Amino acid sequence: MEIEREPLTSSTEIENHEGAIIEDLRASSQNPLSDPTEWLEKTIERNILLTTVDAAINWARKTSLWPVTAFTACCTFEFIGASSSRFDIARFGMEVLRASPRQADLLVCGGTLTWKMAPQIKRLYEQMAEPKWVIAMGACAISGGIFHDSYSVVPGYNHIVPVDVYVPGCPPRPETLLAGIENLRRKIAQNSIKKSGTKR
Amino acid sequence: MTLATEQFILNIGPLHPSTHGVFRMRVTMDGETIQDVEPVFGYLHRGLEKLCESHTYKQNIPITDRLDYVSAINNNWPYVMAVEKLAEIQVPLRAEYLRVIMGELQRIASHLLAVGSLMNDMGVFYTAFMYMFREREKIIDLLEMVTGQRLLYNYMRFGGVSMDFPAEFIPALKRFLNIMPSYLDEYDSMMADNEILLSRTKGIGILTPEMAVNSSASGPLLRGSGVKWDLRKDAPYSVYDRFDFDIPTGNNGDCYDRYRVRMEEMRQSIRIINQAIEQLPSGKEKVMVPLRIRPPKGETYSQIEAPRGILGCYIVSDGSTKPYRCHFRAPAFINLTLLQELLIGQKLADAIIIFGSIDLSMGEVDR
Amino acid sequence: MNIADNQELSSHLRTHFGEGIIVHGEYVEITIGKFERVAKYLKESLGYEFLSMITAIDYIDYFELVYRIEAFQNKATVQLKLKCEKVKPVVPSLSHLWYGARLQEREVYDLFGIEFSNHPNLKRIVLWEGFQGYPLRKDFKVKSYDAGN
Amino acid sequence: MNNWLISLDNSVGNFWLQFLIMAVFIIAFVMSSVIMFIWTERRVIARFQARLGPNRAGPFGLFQAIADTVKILTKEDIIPSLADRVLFWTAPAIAFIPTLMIMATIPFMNGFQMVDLNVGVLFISAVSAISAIGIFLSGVAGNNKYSLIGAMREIAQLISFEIPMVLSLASLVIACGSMSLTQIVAAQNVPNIILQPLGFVVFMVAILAEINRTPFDLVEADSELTCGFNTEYSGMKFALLYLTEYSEAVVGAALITTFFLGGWRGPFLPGIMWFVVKMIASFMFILWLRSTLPRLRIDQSMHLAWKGLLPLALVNLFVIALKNVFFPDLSLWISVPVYILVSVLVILLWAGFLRKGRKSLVV
Repeated sequence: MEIEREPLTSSTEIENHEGAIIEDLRASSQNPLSDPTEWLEKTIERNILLTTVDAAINWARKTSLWPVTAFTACCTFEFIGASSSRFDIARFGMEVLRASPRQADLLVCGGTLTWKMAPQIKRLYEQMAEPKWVIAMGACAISGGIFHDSYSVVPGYNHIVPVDVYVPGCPPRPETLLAGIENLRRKIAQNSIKKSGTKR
Repeated sequence: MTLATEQFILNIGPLHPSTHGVFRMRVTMDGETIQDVEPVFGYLHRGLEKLCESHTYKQNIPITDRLDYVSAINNNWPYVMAVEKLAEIQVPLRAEYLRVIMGELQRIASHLLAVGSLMNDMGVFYTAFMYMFREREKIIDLLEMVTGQRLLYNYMRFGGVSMDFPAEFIPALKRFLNIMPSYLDEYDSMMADNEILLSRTKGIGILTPEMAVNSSASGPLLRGSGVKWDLRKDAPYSVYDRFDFDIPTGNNGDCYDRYRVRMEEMRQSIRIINQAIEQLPSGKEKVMVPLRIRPPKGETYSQIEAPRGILGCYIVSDGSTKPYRCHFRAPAFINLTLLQELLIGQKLADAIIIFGSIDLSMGEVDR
Repeated sequence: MNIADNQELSSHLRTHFGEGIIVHGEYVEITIGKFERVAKYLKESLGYEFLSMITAIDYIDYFELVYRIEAFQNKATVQLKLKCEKVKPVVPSLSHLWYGARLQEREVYDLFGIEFSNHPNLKRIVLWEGFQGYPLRKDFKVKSYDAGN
Repeated sequence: MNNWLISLDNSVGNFWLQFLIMAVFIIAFVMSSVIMFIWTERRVIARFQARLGPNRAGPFGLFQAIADTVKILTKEDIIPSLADRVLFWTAPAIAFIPTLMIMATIPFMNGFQMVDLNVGVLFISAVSAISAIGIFLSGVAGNNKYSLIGAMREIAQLISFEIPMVLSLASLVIACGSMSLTQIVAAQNVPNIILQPLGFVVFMVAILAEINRTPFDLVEADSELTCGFNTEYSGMKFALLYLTEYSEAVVGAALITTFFLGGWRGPFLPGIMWFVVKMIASFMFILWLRSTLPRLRIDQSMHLAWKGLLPLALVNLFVIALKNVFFPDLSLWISVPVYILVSVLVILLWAGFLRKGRKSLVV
């Protein structure tokens, strides 16, 4: 199907168009989305045939998690601290920082999310290829932190994208982030390709 | 003859690997050269100044930490100095020295990050960045020894600082100050005469001194173009007039000079800290001040030389426990007025380098 | 020509521009009519070439703009004040004198709603186009914490 | 083992058998060396940056590359709605197949080679251009502005570095009289890097630009163009492009070994072992450059190609031709030091000229 897109030329036209997108996203996402829980009920009716295949694919997905970073504020430098020489997340195979969301499968979002930034994060999440997970890093990402009551701040990323793992702290220490990643890896290990289409 | 090429609009968007945060430039390009730049701010606008109006004076200190989160201690300084000037609080001498030492340590860490990410934009695949971050981790260990935090310290209070140095801090600081100059020489030898780095930064993004002053740039951007203006020397606050150090300035204001100014400033900061350690007086590290301080009615402005430029804080108080108005003069925000002036006519690859050499942190730009 | 303190400066300005200039402590208050000419005089002949800061305050019945301009040679700074009414605030823009005033004036317009006449591109800088109201005004109530304290 | 292969050669039926065996060997060789190179790259670059590379997936992180491939293959395969569908499908294939075709002509051991083309050099330089076109198409097909810029840079860089590469190979062909790779390897009882240092420098820089490795990785410049040409690819097609990036590095390393480091010839070890050792050595050199050098701008890299490498390649060609015509039987002890001296002199002279023209390099 062909999307006809009228050419937006003048910058005021573009800004009004973007302002409208921000306004209706703000109106539509007042309450948080539910966290994905499909990996919970899967532990009950395991399909014997697929256990080894599940284990193999989950091991592969777990060991090579490629993050795309959606960082806005201070947590950027704690994630960079975590991926630098001292707390090296490359040991877990996460060091390939793919700047393009198509190839990434983990969205690490940290820092204060403002309403003007929300449509960008939503589009980034939708561009990512399917088995994808989200880590909300830092107090601002979980609930808006000390800026939660400001007029332009989204109280938490889960209003915009379903979040898998919350990493507390403002900013969280690199060790906390590594613990969060370890939790995510345990969560991935319980996925099954039988119902691999996650109900987002 | 010129080819009839069609221009196209490219979004160097909020989530770009080298925009140092969420900053968006709507760039109209003709092939690789940039015809027009339209910066879009506000992706990290947390309404910080409105927030300051609804919190008491002491609650605002952690909020100022989040302003320029790369050098968090320097953000508290102007806010705390302004309230002290309003409420006439006398800061003990030892507290001033503690503030100078921590402020200068934070300046080295911030410059390390600025130069490291400039190397990243140039394509050195994270190697220079990792080595600079290794040094920054050493400084963060020192700061954590005093404040217990890694990035946002909430260190300064009205009338002094929150915690004195623990016993093992000064020896650790001395060890760090001995090895740091050798690391800086190592970076210089690796990068300063690297042929590709020279050809990528020399003569690119030239900023004339008149234009720099006229567009109220400050910090390494201003000193890179040869204007010798540093608040620590020209309008000395706290105890800076007791140290002798010199102000590095570039001569033709291109990206290479800004790189040299930042490297040189790190060496000067080491000199300052060494002198501060020798002259460190004994005494209390802070004066007891009531928790819900009520400064008298009035307004003050105080400013310091933050790593990115002149960071000022303008407070209006109406005698209540909450500031009536609290405005921060953010150097990175004002340095960005030069964006069109510097980027138009450059190639895309150069624009990324020039943008990296301006060195901004978005918390300060959008407040 | 270095003018040490405000008293001397304001008397010097008064001789040039008549009585539209009052001094409050460190601040020199100027009426809107004479503001542009005083600013141009300060920049050209008195050598104040570094515009350090522009900000505004909402004193319930009027807006007040604060300018802080510095001269590098003689290390002198002047802090100007300018009152404008709440209903239709229009203030002369200084962006043709100092290039650095552009973004700061746009920010004051965005957060206070104070118009700047003949500013190159006066539009919202930090908030998005569809945002109703001007946040830093005292009458802009934010639901949670204003009710709280 | 190889004489058994040679004995098979004569009868027609056995030709197809030998062809099949070699095809399987080449694909296995390329795939396994790509997997090994991915692991080596991530570990060695981590070592350069004073940190540990991946070490959680198996002993020393050996299964990291396997985990990467399995994960990419099981990911969702997105085709952007405005992308050019047919081109989007075929571009990665066009980019990958030429690298296998080049490997077909490279002699791994004495007689152990897919096909001994007597126009080997010509074939290689022709086919290497096709993979660049594949990368260009993948950049254009994705309908993404960043990949479009990456694609344009790829073509500009390919054209400007093709001629110095071919000229440096031409001087090789003159030196050993035939274009077939087995003859070139046979003629190298002294590796060509010593006989023709200037040719080696030109060829090395040109190969770096062909396989888009630093300092010429403008196509996939992740600080400017997010991911360059493979921004829009995901899943299986991205796996192919990721494979192309590394198989080009394998092919580049293989070409350097066969032309300049003496191919599979070496004192004690069997031929194939020498070939692999030399290939890894040249790949390490490429990794060393990747983690330490910044990136050139596109006009600087083209300026280097036309004004820097081309004259050096011509001088190299001239000197080799001169040596072959006037004193063909000059003993090595004289010709090698003289030629090294001449090439060092020419490089310094030319670099000085380019540096003096620094303004031209910058503008």
